[in-house]
Amino acid sequence: MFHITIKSRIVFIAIVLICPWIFYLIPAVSHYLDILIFAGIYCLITIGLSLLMGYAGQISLGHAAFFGIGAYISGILTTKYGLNPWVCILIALFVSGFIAYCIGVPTLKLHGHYLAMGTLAFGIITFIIFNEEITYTGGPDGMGNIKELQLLGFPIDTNMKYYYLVWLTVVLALLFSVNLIQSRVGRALRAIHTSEVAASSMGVNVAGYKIQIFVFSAILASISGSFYAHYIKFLNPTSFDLFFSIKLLIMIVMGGMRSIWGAIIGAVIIAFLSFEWLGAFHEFETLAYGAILLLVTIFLPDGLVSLPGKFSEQINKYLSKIKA
Amino acid sequence: MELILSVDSLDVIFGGLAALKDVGFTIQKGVIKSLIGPNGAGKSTMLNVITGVIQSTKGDIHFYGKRINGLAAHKISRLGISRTFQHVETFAKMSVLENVMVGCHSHMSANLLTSGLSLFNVRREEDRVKNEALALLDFVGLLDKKYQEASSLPIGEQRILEIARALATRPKLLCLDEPAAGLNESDTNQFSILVREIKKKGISILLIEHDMKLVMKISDELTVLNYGQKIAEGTPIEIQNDPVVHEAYLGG
Amino acid sequence: MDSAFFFTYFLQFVISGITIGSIYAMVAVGFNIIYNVTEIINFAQGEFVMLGGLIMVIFYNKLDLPILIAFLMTVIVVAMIGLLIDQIVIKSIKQPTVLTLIIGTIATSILLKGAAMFIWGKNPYDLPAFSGREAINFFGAVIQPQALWVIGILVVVVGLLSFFFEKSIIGKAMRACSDNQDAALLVGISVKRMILLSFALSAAIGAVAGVIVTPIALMEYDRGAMLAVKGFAALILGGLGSFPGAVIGGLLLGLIEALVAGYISSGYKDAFALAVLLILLFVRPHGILGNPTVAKFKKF
Amino acid sequence: MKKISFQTLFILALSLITMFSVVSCEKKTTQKLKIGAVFSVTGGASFLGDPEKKTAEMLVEQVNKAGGINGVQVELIVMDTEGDATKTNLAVKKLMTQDKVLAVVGPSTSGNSIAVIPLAEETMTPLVSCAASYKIVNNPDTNKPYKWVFKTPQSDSMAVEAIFTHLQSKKINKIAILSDTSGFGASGRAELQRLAKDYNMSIVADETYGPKDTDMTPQLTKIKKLNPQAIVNWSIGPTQVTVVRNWKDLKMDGIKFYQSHGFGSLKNVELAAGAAEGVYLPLGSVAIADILPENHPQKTVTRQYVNDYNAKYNEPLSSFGGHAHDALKMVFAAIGKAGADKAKIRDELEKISGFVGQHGIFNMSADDHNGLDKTAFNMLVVKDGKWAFAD
Repeated sequence: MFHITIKSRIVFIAIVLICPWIFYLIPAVSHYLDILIFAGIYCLITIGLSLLMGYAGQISLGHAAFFGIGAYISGILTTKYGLNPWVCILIALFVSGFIAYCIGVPTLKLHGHYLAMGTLAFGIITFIIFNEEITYTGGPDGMGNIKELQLLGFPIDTNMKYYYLVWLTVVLALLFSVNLIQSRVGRALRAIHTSEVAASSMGVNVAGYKIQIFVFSAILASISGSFYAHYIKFLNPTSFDLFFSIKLLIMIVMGGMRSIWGAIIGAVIIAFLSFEWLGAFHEFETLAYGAILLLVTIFLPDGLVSLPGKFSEQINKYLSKIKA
Repeated sequence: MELILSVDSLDVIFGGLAALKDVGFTIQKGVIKSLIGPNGAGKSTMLNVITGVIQSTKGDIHFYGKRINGLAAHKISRLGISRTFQHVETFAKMSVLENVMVGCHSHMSANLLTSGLSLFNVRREEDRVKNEALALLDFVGLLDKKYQEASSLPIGEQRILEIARALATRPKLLCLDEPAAGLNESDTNQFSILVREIKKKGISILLIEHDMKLVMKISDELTVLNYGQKIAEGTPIEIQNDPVVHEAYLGG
Repeated sequence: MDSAFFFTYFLQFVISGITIGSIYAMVAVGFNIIYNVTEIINFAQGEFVMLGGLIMVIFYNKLDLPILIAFLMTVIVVAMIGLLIDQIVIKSIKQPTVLTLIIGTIATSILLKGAAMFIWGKNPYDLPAFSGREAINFFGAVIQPQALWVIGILVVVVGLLSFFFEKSIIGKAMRACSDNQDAALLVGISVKRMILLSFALSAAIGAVAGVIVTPIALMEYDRGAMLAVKGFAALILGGLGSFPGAVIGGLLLGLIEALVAGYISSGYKDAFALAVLLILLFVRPHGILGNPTVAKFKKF
Repeated sequence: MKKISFQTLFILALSLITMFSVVSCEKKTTQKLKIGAVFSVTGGASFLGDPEKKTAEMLVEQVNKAGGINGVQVELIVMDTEGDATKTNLAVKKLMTQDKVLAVVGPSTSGNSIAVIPLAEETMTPLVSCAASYKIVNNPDTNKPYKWVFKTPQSDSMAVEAIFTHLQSKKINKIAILSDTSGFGASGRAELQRLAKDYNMSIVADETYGPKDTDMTPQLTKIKKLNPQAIVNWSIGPTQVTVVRNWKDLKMDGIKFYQSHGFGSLKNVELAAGAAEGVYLPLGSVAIADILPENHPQKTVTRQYVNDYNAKYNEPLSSFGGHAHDALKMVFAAIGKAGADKAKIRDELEKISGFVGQHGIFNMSADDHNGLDKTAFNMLVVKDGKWAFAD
């Protein structure tokens, strides 16, 4: 599962390129493009989280904070100070990375449930700051009037353009991560996941790698936040609360923790579930969401990404039965 | 003979209890040194202190003249001390090959950025390390299982894999923590051949083992611990004839 | 301002902090019971509190049962729900890693919340205070009688639990399960039954918390998540697995919130409390009374 | 045996998704007037969205039973935003671009409404928000309303002005503010701070609490220490009941207690278990249909709505439902005059005057896309567990 072939990368890129046109051509589902943009924004966070949690084995219940920091820095600096959005994305990325470093050094020394609580506390504190610093963030009412992105003088003003901006970034992040997993660093991360003692005895700087990957995932979340801000053009704190952190966790687990594809499948499926399909249940929506989540945890503990394997296993069993 | 490791009057205290008390010994280059003693004598603690997993309370450990007390485990590993574990700690969900490649970590240079971008020299380095790991797997006899998940190997082979992984760090001193536990007789024989092969490469070995037959067969020197203290030191024959050692093992 | 006044206000903040803290402590104690047997953090713990309050509303307000019977019925019903959760959810999770269990229990909590919204609607409900609403004067500060009930019941519950786990055979058996499941099996303890029991017990304690807190703060379908987060924070602050730790953690959290709200900034009170928690964890990575080796070797 | 690869499954899933959605979106053949509605039916702001949704569905049922608008049936497409900005954005975008509705009613909260202003402006679809903030109908760049956006609730500033006017009549000028940290509390707090100067109010304490907090004694104790003449509390949900109880427990009766219009359900008075006695609050007419004098212009409208609602849903009416009532009725009226043309509907909405709604009498204009003034609020006091006009 760790080996991601060249072929599958090409197929993925092809799907990313073609997908919007399918939806574009069918009017009944043309709004799926909008959902896919948000799904892509989530993918950027979950790819980083997948490296952190699935590969390095460090739980984080606070990544909504980095998403929020990216979004608010982009939002505030462009609207209140009129800076170039791309410069703001860079600033946001550095600030998020720096905060992740400062928080990560002490927090990543914690283990298990203590680490979960540490990151959770960081997430909630950040949320409270977004909520309280009304002069900058607009408080619970939020801030609007965020301008759209421009690339080389061309405004990114349609869904289609934004889709390609977001998803091509996802592709880059994915390729980067895939390379990473199959390298010295990736092996070190997975080694840390199984045994920190053994990894450090093999010369792996355990604390150093934990921080590095934490910072990297925070940077991805920050970029994602900036994209979110410029797409939705409005920010309020509830988009970055504890429940969003949990939603990210759900995406990772539902998609499949031990594979980077799982992060992408999880983000896309959860986006479609919560923005589109579950709406059909009306007041049963919360119930249905809980039920689906529970069923996946029980029957697909390795996430949706393990489904094709199980599927083909069953078919093979069936086929061999017929032959016999 | 060149002195590579010296332990001087080392104390390790856990919550008021002394696990090691005033222990000292040395290891020369190219020597197989065994650390023996009854259960709870402090052998594993000794090994954990040398490899940086546990911190000592007092005393010195010098490796090639450099004091290594208090250094982080990964730094000690980079200085050239590598180890295996009493309870196997292979990286369960990684392939046998990848396990050994983790061992090569210290003599690689790719970092998060260059790895992610998969630069040319990263890929070249990756190829080099892969060949090195394959050679090591060939050396220990696990080459045909290179793509299996480590956890799928029987325990004996996992112990061998740990040795290969430790060798991949290019150690000057290899610490083996009960490497023959759970091996049958023919495995044990193969293991002793392997240890001699490693010795031939000029790597010193610090061995903790309960199988006395094996210890006496392959060791050059022995140090005996009891209740955290050194009670005897010498060649296998000297130790076998030492009344104090007999007392410790039999007299309780 | 003269010192008598100062004292009165300080006392009022402390009383308020202890009241809030006792509720957090009750939730933390519930977390601990399951954790001590199974090493699972059951994130649906907050929903037990919510269910306790709302089911009591049915038995007491709607069916007009006598208060003690309604109370007992509520505790029994919620304990049954706890049993069901173990039987249906926890047992059927095939690869019980810490993360799948976290998600599993979060999913359960979402389910319970959804069901409660369907049954009780979105409005808050009230229960009458056990001994009236007339506030008691205490050195110039005031206490609601119900707050005394909360504190008293917390003391009784923690006392009983400590006795149960230290002295009774079943309690000892339950603890043995967490120390070493294989060994527990060897000496003939039914680990499965102990786990079942732990879920029932912790659900029951959640229900008690729900019943006693509703007269103070009302109860509605989506209160559970907040209580779970605060209870979890109290638990970690005090140290996983320790009952005195859970109580200390809960009270400390409540006191910090009340004092910060009173003297510094009410908007940042939760942030302050969590910052204190974080700083404490940096210094003591296993909480105030937690076991350091356990904290270190838990993996995901 | 060839294994089924990841890609095959991905493509399979993709085509399934597409098919599922094509099937689920069957084409409507009959021509209907489509109106969109986005409310926070669940989530933190469900106290707004739930009655609004019920009201909207009831009104559409009524108008269709009566033969529709100019003989054409109305189709209402309701979407739940859960109070989430992202979800609101997607829902409104879908309504405006894909379902091509004539107008959108909602969202329920100020934050969500501000979030979708750009969508209404881009797609040129009238949006009648059910949220209070004046920012919804005030473009900071031009200081005029956004072209396509209207709102029906009284601005928070009107509630604040009603309270401050009442305070002045009681010769009170030293007040303390309490609010929760939700959007509702925060915008009320902002208005209280902003308007205090105009009414010569000095704010001696400004305290907040979380929307799920269980005890506000510390905040109240701090206020007690500063000894103001009155407390103005702005919150929603169970906390506004708890805070009144704490006020009573601390024996702070000497300090007058003002609640926001969010307290405007007798259910809250009941939950306060006697503690709410003597609490003042501003309310729209709909909440007090029973005690309005017979000659009050809103008497008939409010009474009919309250009766219909109670009959249909068998639960007490929340005054927030009235915002959806006013919004939808105005949209109906505009469509009645303009037909199925979005631009004309917008023009008709802007021309509305003398429209008797649940929360006041609306007079829209190019400069005012709300159309209410502070007379839309009545000052009330809780007396014997019921509303009474405050003197």
